[in-house]
Amino acid sequence: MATSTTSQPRAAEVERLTLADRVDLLRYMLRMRGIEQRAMTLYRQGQVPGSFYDGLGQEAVSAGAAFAMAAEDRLCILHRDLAAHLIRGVEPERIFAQYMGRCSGLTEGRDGNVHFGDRRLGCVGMVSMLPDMMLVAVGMAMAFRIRGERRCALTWLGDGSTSRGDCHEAMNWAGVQRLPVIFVLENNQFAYSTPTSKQYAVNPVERAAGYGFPGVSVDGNDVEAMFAATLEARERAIDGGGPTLIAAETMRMHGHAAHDDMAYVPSELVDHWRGRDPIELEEGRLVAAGVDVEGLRAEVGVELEEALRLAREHPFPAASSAREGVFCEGEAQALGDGLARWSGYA
Amino acid sequence: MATSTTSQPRAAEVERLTLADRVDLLRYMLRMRGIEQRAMTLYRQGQVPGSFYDGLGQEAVSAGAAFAMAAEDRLCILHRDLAAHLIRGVEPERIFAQYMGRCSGLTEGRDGNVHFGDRRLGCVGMVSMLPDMMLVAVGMAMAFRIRGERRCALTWLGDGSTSRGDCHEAMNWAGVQRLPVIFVLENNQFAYSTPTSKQYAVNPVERAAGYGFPGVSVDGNDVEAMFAATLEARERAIDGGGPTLIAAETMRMHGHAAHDDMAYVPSELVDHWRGRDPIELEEGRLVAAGVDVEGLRAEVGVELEEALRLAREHPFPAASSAREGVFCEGEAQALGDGLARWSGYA
Amino acid sequence: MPEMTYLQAISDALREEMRCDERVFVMGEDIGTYGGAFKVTEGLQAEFGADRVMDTPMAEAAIIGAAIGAAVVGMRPVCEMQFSDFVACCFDQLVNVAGKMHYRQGLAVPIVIRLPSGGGFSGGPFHSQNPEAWLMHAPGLKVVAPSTAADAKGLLIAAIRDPNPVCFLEHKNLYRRIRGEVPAGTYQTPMTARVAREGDDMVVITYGGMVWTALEATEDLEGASIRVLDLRSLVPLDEAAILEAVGDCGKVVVVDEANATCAAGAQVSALIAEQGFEFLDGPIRRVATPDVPIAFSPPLEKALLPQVEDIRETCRELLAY
Amino acid sequence: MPEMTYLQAISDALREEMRCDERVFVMGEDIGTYGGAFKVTEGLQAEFGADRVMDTPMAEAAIIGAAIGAAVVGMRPVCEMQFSDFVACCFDQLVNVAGKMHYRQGLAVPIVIRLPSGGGFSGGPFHSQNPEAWLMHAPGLKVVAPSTAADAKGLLIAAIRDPNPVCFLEHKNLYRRIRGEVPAGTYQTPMTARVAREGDDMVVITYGGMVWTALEATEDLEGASIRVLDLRSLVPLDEAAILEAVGDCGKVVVVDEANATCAAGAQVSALIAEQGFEFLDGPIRRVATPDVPIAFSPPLEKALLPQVEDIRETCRELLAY
Ligand SMILES: Cc1ncc(C[n+]2csc(CCOP(=O)(O)OP(=O)(O)O)c2C)c(N)n1
Ligand SMILES: Cc1ncc(C[n+]2csc(CCOP(=O)(O)OP(=O)(O)O)c2C)c(N)n1
Ligand SMILES: [Mg+2]
Ligand SMILES: [Mg+2]
Repeated sequence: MATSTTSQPRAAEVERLTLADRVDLLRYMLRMRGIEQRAMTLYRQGQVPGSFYDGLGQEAVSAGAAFAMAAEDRLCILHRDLAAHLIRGVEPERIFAQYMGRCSGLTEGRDGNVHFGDRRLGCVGMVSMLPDMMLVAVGMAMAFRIRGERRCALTWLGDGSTSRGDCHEAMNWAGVQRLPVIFVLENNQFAYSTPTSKQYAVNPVERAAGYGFPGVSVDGNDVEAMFAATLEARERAIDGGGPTLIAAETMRMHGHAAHDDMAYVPSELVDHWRGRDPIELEEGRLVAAGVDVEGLRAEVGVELEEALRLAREHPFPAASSAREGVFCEGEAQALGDGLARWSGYA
Repeated sequence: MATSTTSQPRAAEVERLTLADRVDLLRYMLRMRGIEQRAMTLYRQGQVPGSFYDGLGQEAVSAGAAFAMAAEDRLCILHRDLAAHLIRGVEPERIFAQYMGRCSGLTEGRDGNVHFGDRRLGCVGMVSMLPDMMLVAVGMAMAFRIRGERRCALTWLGDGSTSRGDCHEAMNWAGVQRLPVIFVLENNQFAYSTPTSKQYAVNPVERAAGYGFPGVSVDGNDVEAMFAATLEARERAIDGGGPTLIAAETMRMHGHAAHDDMAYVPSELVDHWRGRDPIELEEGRLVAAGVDVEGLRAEVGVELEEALRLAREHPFPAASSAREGVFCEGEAQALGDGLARWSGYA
Repeated sequence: MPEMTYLQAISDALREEMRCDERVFVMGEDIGTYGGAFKVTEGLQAEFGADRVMDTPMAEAAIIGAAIGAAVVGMRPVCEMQFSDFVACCFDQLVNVAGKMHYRQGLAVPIVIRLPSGGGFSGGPFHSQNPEAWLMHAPGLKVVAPSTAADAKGLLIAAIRDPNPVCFLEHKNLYRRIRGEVPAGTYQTPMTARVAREGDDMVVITYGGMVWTALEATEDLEGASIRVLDLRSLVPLDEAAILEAVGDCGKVVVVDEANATCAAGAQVSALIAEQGFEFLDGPIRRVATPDVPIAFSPPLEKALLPQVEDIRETCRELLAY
Repeated sequence: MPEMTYLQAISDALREEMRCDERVFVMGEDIGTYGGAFKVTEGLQAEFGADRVMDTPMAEAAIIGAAIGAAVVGMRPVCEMQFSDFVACCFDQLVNVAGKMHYRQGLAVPIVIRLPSGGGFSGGPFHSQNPEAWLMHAPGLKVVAPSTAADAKGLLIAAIRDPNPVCFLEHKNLYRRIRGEVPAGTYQTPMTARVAREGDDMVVITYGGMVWTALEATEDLEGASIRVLDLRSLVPLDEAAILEAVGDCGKVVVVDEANATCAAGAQVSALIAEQGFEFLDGPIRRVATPDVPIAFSPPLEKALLPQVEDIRETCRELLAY
């Protein structure tokens, strides 16, 4: 019976990252943080309707995992995982527009904040009910298995979401049918205000064995470790080795949403994790490798300011369109392929 | 971390059974089988509306577990567990009436076959949706913990039911709050026509550890072993030691319901288990101990024939009562106490 | 044309669609080796194999969620709920994931959920329900409920070819009781209403199992000419056909087997009260199951489910109005 | 009498009941330390402790199932769904276990489920729903939906003391917007309708958040005398009050915020069309959200949810009928 193992960034996979790949990984994390910081300001300015959720401090989890996915793979991206959208090919401008409820946003104003996914890029947008998308990922993987395709599905879930029945039904089904699916458990220590101690008695990574597949613990703030663990899981999946549960240890550095001051979080905990910032960690490595990190930051800043400037100009959707599209009138279109950024796929 | 252990009928608990207790255990198994055999005939005669489910070959699971429960404990009894109702104090006559949809049945004709429980005897009748009652048992145990009472809740579930989300939500919640609840997993090898291999990749008894409490495998056809494992779990529960998952290995010796010829079950499997009949096993022990087993059988037979004769005479409920009782009009009455048969409670 | 039962017509639709479209597959509990609790899928696994006629774990949310996932990558899943009552166990996946997907992100979810529904055989509170109203109240789900063998086949084929999630209500009490001529090959029945019997003194509007009860009840009612409108589809609802019938007849009885409050019949009645008011020659009468769980014991169940006599009595009263 | 917001009135009811009945406890996600997503339970854990103000795992089915279990052994659980939309995740426990328990076995299930519901603040498709019709269609569940602060407190106390499962719909858009005088101590508001404004030319029948929209829309409508009937309770439904209003006014507009098909408004309309037909001086008009998920972007959401102007326009048309 497979039991959980802690995988440090394993030479094997990490060495398959070129310097350019590692610069890309940093770039996507910088874009994610830059977009969310600007969006938070927009929210405070009243430009973002509803609420606003971000993934500050968790950028490595989505960046590292999504970077290991191939164009033909399929993803259900969650609300702390903006980097995954960027890696699949979603432009920052459309993300700003999405937050602001403009017609050029990914859902054309129908859904809010992070509840989106670009179907042309192989992504199914999340629903609010967590972790419902795990079952959708299982279904995609089931289709791949039935058709004998060497592809896999990946989705994220939070520590709180492990308490829901859908999490169990998904893990069990994936295990019974040995499906090519990867579950990335994003353990950011809290579910809204609820600490993991009220969510489970045993770290859920231990449960993978009870479903018949490996559970792997990874440093969720180390983007290269996330890439390595995901690539390993993906290769096992497409070779018929079945699912993997990757438990990424990280920390939610903001409140649950913009309105939440997270007074319930002990400050030592925040201080501890502030010292382990995923972007600073990767920057340190790249500076050592001679990369002009300052230049990269500036580049991303310029790019995002321009994206935001353009997005601000996009119109709101027309009220007259509100009732359109409840049903599909034409042919059902399956998901398209996303971009595969890793040089190993080139 | 607790992991699953196989408990043979442990001297400690089994020796707490007097010979009279053991005769009682056999008596309840004989009554269960006798009632279900007669009910099956009634069904074939068209006297039992709807469908009919029985627990042939599984009598030891409910008899052994229920026998270890105290009067103040609370139970949710499932559809293969008729002996548990008898042990709590339900009279055979009312069970026959229940099957036949008569007004003197436990649900007064509102619900069918085994979907009943006598609230005055501390039992909540099961709903069809499986294993929903696990959550109800968790809630009862939660109330006991909040009120600081030394009582526990027990429910059964089938192997197929382990695939449902509610099973996970119940086990997880019970583990987090260390509740005094016992889950008896009745592994009778099939869920309707579905073998366990299509239900899970790993024996669910292994999962208990992932929820932070012990999982114990027991020979479900040995009524004394069932009693021992349950008594041990109960004592742990009321001492604040938390939940236990007892996995009883057994076999469903009839089809899923009366209409099912179970052609999908390999005959070797049936033959194997026929050689391990729980009633014959206990009879063997008692004969060796000098008990007049034939006399006991005869006694039970007479008793049941009389019960059936009386039940046949009970009227059907009046059509005029069909709309009554959807809502409770008076004071809500909590569950009452059941009978505690074990001499250790006397 | 071959004659077959309502049940055989459903099996036939599945077989035909699986033969002509390899994307179509069926999944559910005990539908493979065993052929399904009602034997609707009997023989299909032998012809199409275990992947296309898949025995699933006992997990309804997973069945719907997995179907959604398979659908968005190009498959055409047809799920069976062993009884329609179990739709409560996958309600979230159905209404929140499947139902809202296309509106939110333009992604179609071509899945079919087969729902063996209805009472009349002592199934009790958990095996007799008619859940259509819950589904009708969830935007993005189509809901159909055939009453004849030919419509059962044609509507199931239409549902499978529809790019949207379609809930297919098949009434258990019609499975073997109802036979009829069913065209061979594949054809689609439109999701519109059907006149089950012509008439112009009064119209009984219903669907599913109650169509037959209504026909029997109104067969010979003091010589009155009573139309029976079989809705066939509840979402979309054929409002034009309903209003036309009201215009022709003036008197309306709406019958459904579901619990009365907020039922499909309530929607039909509200529609008429708003848009057909001027045609009405009397109150819109309803016959439905009261808001009570469906009891098990025959006399109780009979007292709850609409009977021929209940409908006849209501029609008599309205005719006399 | 102290004046307080709708939200404070709900908190007050919980506090009063927990003080006078130790069997009462509240449970839900983030309701303890954090005081709830909307701060309804703020301060309660400090006063009553972590067992009586319990932070649960994120598991809605478990919340309802555990509440049922606690209730049948003598507790009085009050559950909070973080948003009413999540009721889809515990639908099975609610309709099949809680709703049918008393009918099946005479066992009462005194639980309350608090459901923060409704839209109007860009909550999007998963945080704006009004699920009452789903619950009304499930036998054995009571459903109440207060519109004023005083009724919110009185109905919540009545719900907690009711021996049955009661779904308590609290409209998020009223939480801080609506204030009013609220009696101190404990009192019960009857589960009957309330006349929010007298009038006899026409009646607008509604409940919850739409009561205020209806009052504003009909405040000054070419001097017409328009009654506004606030249902307050949907199960039981105050049919007598509805029919009385129809008898007095003759013209009826039914308004609800939920998606139109099979909504509470459809039931009210069907009831009137059957039992109040002779009082009607015109069609029964309905105003409701179309069968569309509630969109996020302000112009879309506004186009979907009933607005003051939509109601006013409908009333104008009907007055002119
Ligand atoms: C089924 C369900 N219940 C409640 C909520 C409300 N809610 C939104 S996010 C959240 C916390 C989720 O915690 P976790 O799964 O750890 O993800 P995180 O936000 O920490 O990344 C809750 C309770 C929800 N989205 N879905
Ligand atoms: C949620 C749910 N889905 C489907 C069913 C239909 N059904 C009734 S019993 C059964 C098999 C249950 O198998 P198991 O849990 O192993 O219990 P057993 O009958 O073998 O004791 C099924 C699928 C059900 N009762 N509940
Ligand atoms: Mg978290
Ligand atoms: Mg079994």
